[in-house]
Amino acid sequence: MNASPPRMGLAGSAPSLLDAARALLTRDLRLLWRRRGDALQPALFALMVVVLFALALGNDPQLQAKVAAGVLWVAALLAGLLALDTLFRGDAEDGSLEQWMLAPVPLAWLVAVRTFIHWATTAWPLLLATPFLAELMHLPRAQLPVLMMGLALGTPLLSLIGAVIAALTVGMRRSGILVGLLALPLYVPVLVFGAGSVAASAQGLDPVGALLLLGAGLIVAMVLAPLTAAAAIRIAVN
Amino acid sequence: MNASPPRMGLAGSAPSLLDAARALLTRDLRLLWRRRGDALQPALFALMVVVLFALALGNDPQLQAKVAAGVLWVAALLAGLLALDTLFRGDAEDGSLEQWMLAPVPLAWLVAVRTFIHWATTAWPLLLATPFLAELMHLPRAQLPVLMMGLALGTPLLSLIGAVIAALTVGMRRSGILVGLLALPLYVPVLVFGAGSVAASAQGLDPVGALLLLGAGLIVAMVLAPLTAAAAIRIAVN
Amino acid sequence: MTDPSLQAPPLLAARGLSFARNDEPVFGPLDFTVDAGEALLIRGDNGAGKTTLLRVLAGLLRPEAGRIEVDGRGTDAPARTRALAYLGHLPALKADLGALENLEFLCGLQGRRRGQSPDAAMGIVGLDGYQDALARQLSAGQKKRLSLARIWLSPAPVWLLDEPYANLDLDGIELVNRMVQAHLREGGAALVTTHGAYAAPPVRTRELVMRRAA
Amino acid sequence: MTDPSLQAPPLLAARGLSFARNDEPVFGPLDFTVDAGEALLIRGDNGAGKTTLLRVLAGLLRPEAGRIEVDGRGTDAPARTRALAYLGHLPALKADLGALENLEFLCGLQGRRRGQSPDAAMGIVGLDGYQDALARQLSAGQKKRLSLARIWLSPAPVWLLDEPYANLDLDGIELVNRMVQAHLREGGAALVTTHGAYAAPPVRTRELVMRRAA
Amino acid sequence: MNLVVRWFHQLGSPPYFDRFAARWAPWCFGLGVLVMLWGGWQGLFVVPADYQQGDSFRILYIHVPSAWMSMFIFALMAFYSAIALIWRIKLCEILAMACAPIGAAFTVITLATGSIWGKPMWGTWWEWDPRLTSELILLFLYLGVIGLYQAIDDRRNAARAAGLLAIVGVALLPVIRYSVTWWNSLHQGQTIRMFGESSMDASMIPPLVAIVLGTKLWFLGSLLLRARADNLEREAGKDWVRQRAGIDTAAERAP
Ligand code: HEM
Ligand SMILES: Nc1ncnc2c1ncn2[C@@H]1O[C@H](COP(=O)(O)OP(=O)(O)OP(=O)(O)O)[C@@H](O)[C@H]1O
Ligand SMILES: Nc1ncnc2c1ncn2[C@@H]1O[C@H](COP(=O)(O)OP(=O)(O)OP(=O)(O)O)[C@@H](O)[C@H]1O
Ligand SMILES: [Mg+2]
Ligand SMILES: [Mg+2]
Repeated sequence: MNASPPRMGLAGSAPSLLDAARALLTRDLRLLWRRRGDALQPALFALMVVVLFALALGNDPQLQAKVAAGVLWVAALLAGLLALDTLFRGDAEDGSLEQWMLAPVPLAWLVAVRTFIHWATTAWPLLLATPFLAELMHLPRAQLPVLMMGLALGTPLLSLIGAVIAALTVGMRRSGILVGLLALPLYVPVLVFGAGSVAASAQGLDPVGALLLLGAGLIVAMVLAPLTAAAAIRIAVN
Repeated sequence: MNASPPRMGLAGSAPSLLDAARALLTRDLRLLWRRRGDALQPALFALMVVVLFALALGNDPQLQAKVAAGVLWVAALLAGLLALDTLFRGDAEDGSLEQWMLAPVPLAWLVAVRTFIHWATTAWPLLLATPFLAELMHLPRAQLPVLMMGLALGTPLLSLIGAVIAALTVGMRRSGILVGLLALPLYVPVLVFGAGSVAASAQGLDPVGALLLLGAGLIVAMVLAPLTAAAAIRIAVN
Repeated sequence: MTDPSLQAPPLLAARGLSFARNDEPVFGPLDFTVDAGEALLIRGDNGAGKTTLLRVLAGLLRPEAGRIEVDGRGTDAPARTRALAYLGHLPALKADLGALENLEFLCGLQGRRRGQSPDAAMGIVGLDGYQDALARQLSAGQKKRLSLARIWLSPAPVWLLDEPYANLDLDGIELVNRMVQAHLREGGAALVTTHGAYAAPPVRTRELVMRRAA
Repeated sequence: MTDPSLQAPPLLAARGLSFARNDEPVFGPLDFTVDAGEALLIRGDNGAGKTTLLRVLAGLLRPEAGRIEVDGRGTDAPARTRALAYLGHLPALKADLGALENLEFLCGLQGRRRGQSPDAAMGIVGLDGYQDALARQLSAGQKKRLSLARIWLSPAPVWLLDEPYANLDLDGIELVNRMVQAHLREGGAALVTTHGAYAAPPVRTRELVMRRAA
Repeated sequence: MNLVVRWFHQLGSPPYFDRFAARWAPWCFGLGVLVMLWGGWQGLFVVPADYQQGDSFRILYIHVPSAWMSMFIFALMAFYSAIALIWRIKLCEILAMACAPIGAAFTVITLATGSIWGKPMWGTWWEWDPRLTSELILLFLYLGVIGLYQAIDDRRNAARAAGLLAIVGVALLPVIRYSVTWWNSLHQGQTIRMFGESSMDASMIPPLVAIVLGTKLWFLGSLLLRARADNLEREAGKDWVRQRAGIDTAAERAP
């Protein structure tokens, strides 16, 4: 038997930041592949909202063209909101989140990686579907690039803000609609600038200002949101 | 010791249909009272959707008045959709649903009672809030009664249809958006007749036909939906 | 002591019962009977199919072949519900209701054994003083005890207990044994899965050893 | 055998550690030390606070007062993570991933003990042949074994095991004992909660008996 | 900052705070009501009618002070929450959470009086104007904070989580304040200055100052009372609470 056994850090290696990120990425991609259909759900949901609207408004292409950008933004926002529940809840329920907190890498880093993956898997299909949805709603073609730019900048911002809210509510068994209630007020500025940029371009004004504001918001959120979300998770898991 | 012990139905009484319904009602009201705020959430969510739309459409009262009925119907529908997840999922996760299946009363009866309670607690606050939301969207006052009638007939129908979908997906761990995807196509007819009745009255036509159709659908669903949902639960729990 | 099984059909019987998942057999054709006043101890390694068997008997899963008889009559799952009480891995407790409120609801659902009340049952399982504690605030063992109180209140003659001893302290294990004993004395029967790490209750006992069907 | 505790500070020590929920004390001020090569058996009735203690030690809950020292140094929760591996009531398994895939992810997250691989660990815990089975398809005991494999792979010297024996068959109980023994031999330490129904592992053991602080 | 922390620490002993709140709350209420009564009387009956709006402008004396309070209280709530999160001072958690319902009430009053005023002024109850909308969103944030606080079981964790949300939500305050300058808005621009030159008739100002002061005092009173109630609830069962409630602890323990 070993007379003076090795102590602390016994035998083995702690993972680097990149190791942990790679592990998380592999896991999430595997899960995504296992439930391929799920990745399309936000896009499909947005499609459904658009269709519902088109039906509720009756067959009036001109009216539709007027409200198209707004409806598309709201649809994207609601789809993102619904997907929010899958951000941390599954991991909280099966105890994975506890292990995240106990891992030798910063929780904020894991949160950031997870949020990025979540955004990529839910928002990209939606972005791909946008031109098609825009066509359905008779959005004037000229406005499409602005809409796409706005969504490309806005959806990661929505995901980051959403991560904070999802983290705050992760300790609750059935958060239900509460997540929406907490997230939507914070989403409003994104919506205002996002939909505003399209409206501006529709009126022949310059949409760049609103888009720049979205970009600035995104940069700030990239720094602050993971830290805040990590703090929220530490509060919520108990 | 008893030489020939009593057998089967050992000692005690099975509950009657009314007993079981009363127990379920008491339980749900207690849970509701324990989390009072939750009852308002669907109404608040509908309000949020209305706010989002109003903002996304820009400040244009005339345009808003035109789309108001559609927005309100979509908002009610989405709020009902989100609330759907709480219909059976909680009971499935903690094993209550197993006990429902093993109770000496028909599962369909329990499902019907639960769906009714769920409808009452989620839709009534929403109905109460509707006049207020309509005012926010500048809906012409004359159309309000038709809208209210439509929602009063339509929301229980939505709940019943939703119960079937919720039952089908109850076996899945994270149904997330899937519920929405399955439910929305079935919701479409309700939306078409509901929003259609308001549109008809806006054009000075008679909305009664559409409302009668909603009523007929409601009666059919009241009979068939609980049976179907019960069958779906038996399939899903395994 | 006269043996009721000589005069009457067994309380619960499985005839050639088998179950398969995705066409893979989980347990082979099983034949066993459980008489009134008798316990059946189901043993087997992890993954042997004990939980699955109990769920099939309860009617939560549909058997692949064979039949389940209660009191000598083959019955379908809904008809069996009056005769069976099932304690599974899930506690069937609402996290936001108090312990007593949970019991009251479950009694409303499953009926109640004559002469028993939820409040008294809480005392029996050693949860006196926790009447108003929310279920979410109970420890693992306390939750198990609350589930045992539900079983105790059930009017059903046959108990299906899946690992009732897990998470319980020594006092709790003793409690389960006393409960089973009292239930059998009144003419009930119990099927208990266990890993054999615990003492079996001192009652008339049969054993069923399960092995993975591979 | 030289006693390392004579030359070095204890691997894990609690000094006046207490925890309260909503200002109600759950466990009183506790003082204990665990040396390398030593196991601490935490006993107590249902609801005594064993789980809570382990979660406080792991850093999942914040103590009300007192400090936790690792290797003689008081540390905050994040710094402690390198030294601790925690097995709780929740398995931390993704239901839709295969057993091996689950282990691989957890290794990426927590690091890996030198000379061990997820595949080999599956064999050690008796899950050979279940590499590709989805976690959701495992029985209660098989899930527990998979969690044990994770602990086995962790490079952390201190194991916090909450009811590791629950749901395991006799063979599984033996497995836990062998794992703990091997870990201690390499200079690790283990804190194990149990209800005393099982044989304690044959290693140098201290005991901590908890009582509800009322 | 250290001074503030030390003060909270000193005040933070639950029995001490209980006595403090019990002593000062009535004074705050009494003084607040007096000042508000004077301001209200002046505003409603003494100040001459507006040459444009007639008498309908008088609702300003409710609208403006409550609008200011709705924002001030949110900022204060975030401030308390930040202290509570950083230094883990329980009293600050209690104070922060006591702010929320009061602030929500003031927000509702602002929205209601604004709507009532809007009908004669703009011909509509509601318009999706930046300031109106942002004030509505402030109400949602308040409701979110309250909802989150109630949804979590452990009081301390609940207060921390809700406090975090309050801190995040502070970003909304400048939007409300400057929305009239950033966007073209229906709503009146910055017209009133408490100090310095105001673009409002000078005779209208003193009653407004009085009511603003009165609402502050009133708020302080109800903050103390709410915090005291929460404090007592959390400490229920402790000896000092039983003593204060007149329960003889020794006698109860004897048998
Ligand atoms: C629902 C509708 C309304 C809402 C939500 C609302 C909200 C607000 C808010 C938040 C403030 C405080 C702004 C600050 O301190 O920077 C404010 C101030 C004020 N509001 Fe309104 N308001 C509404 C309607 C009206 C109407 C109809 C009038 C009259 C035409 C009005 C006149 C004023 C005035 C004069 C001030 C003081 C402005 C200053 O700071 O100098 N408001 N309102
Ligand atoms: N939902 C499921 N889908 C597919 N296979 C399953 C499922 N549940 C269990 N199994 C498999 O069926 C077999 C029997 O499982 P069961 O849960 O009945 O075992 P058990 O005897 O109760 O084991 P334990 O003692 O570990 O609880 C196991 O091999 C398990 O992997
Ligand atoms: N989330 C919670 N909220 C409030 N009280 C809790 C919570 N979790 C546990 N408790 C209470 O704290 C006490 C200790 O619980 P804990 O889970 O630590 O007990 P334990 O010793 O692990 O018991 P067991 O052997 O039954 O697992 C119990 O009385 C329990 O009711
Ligand atoms: Mg099992
Ligand atoms: Mg425990």
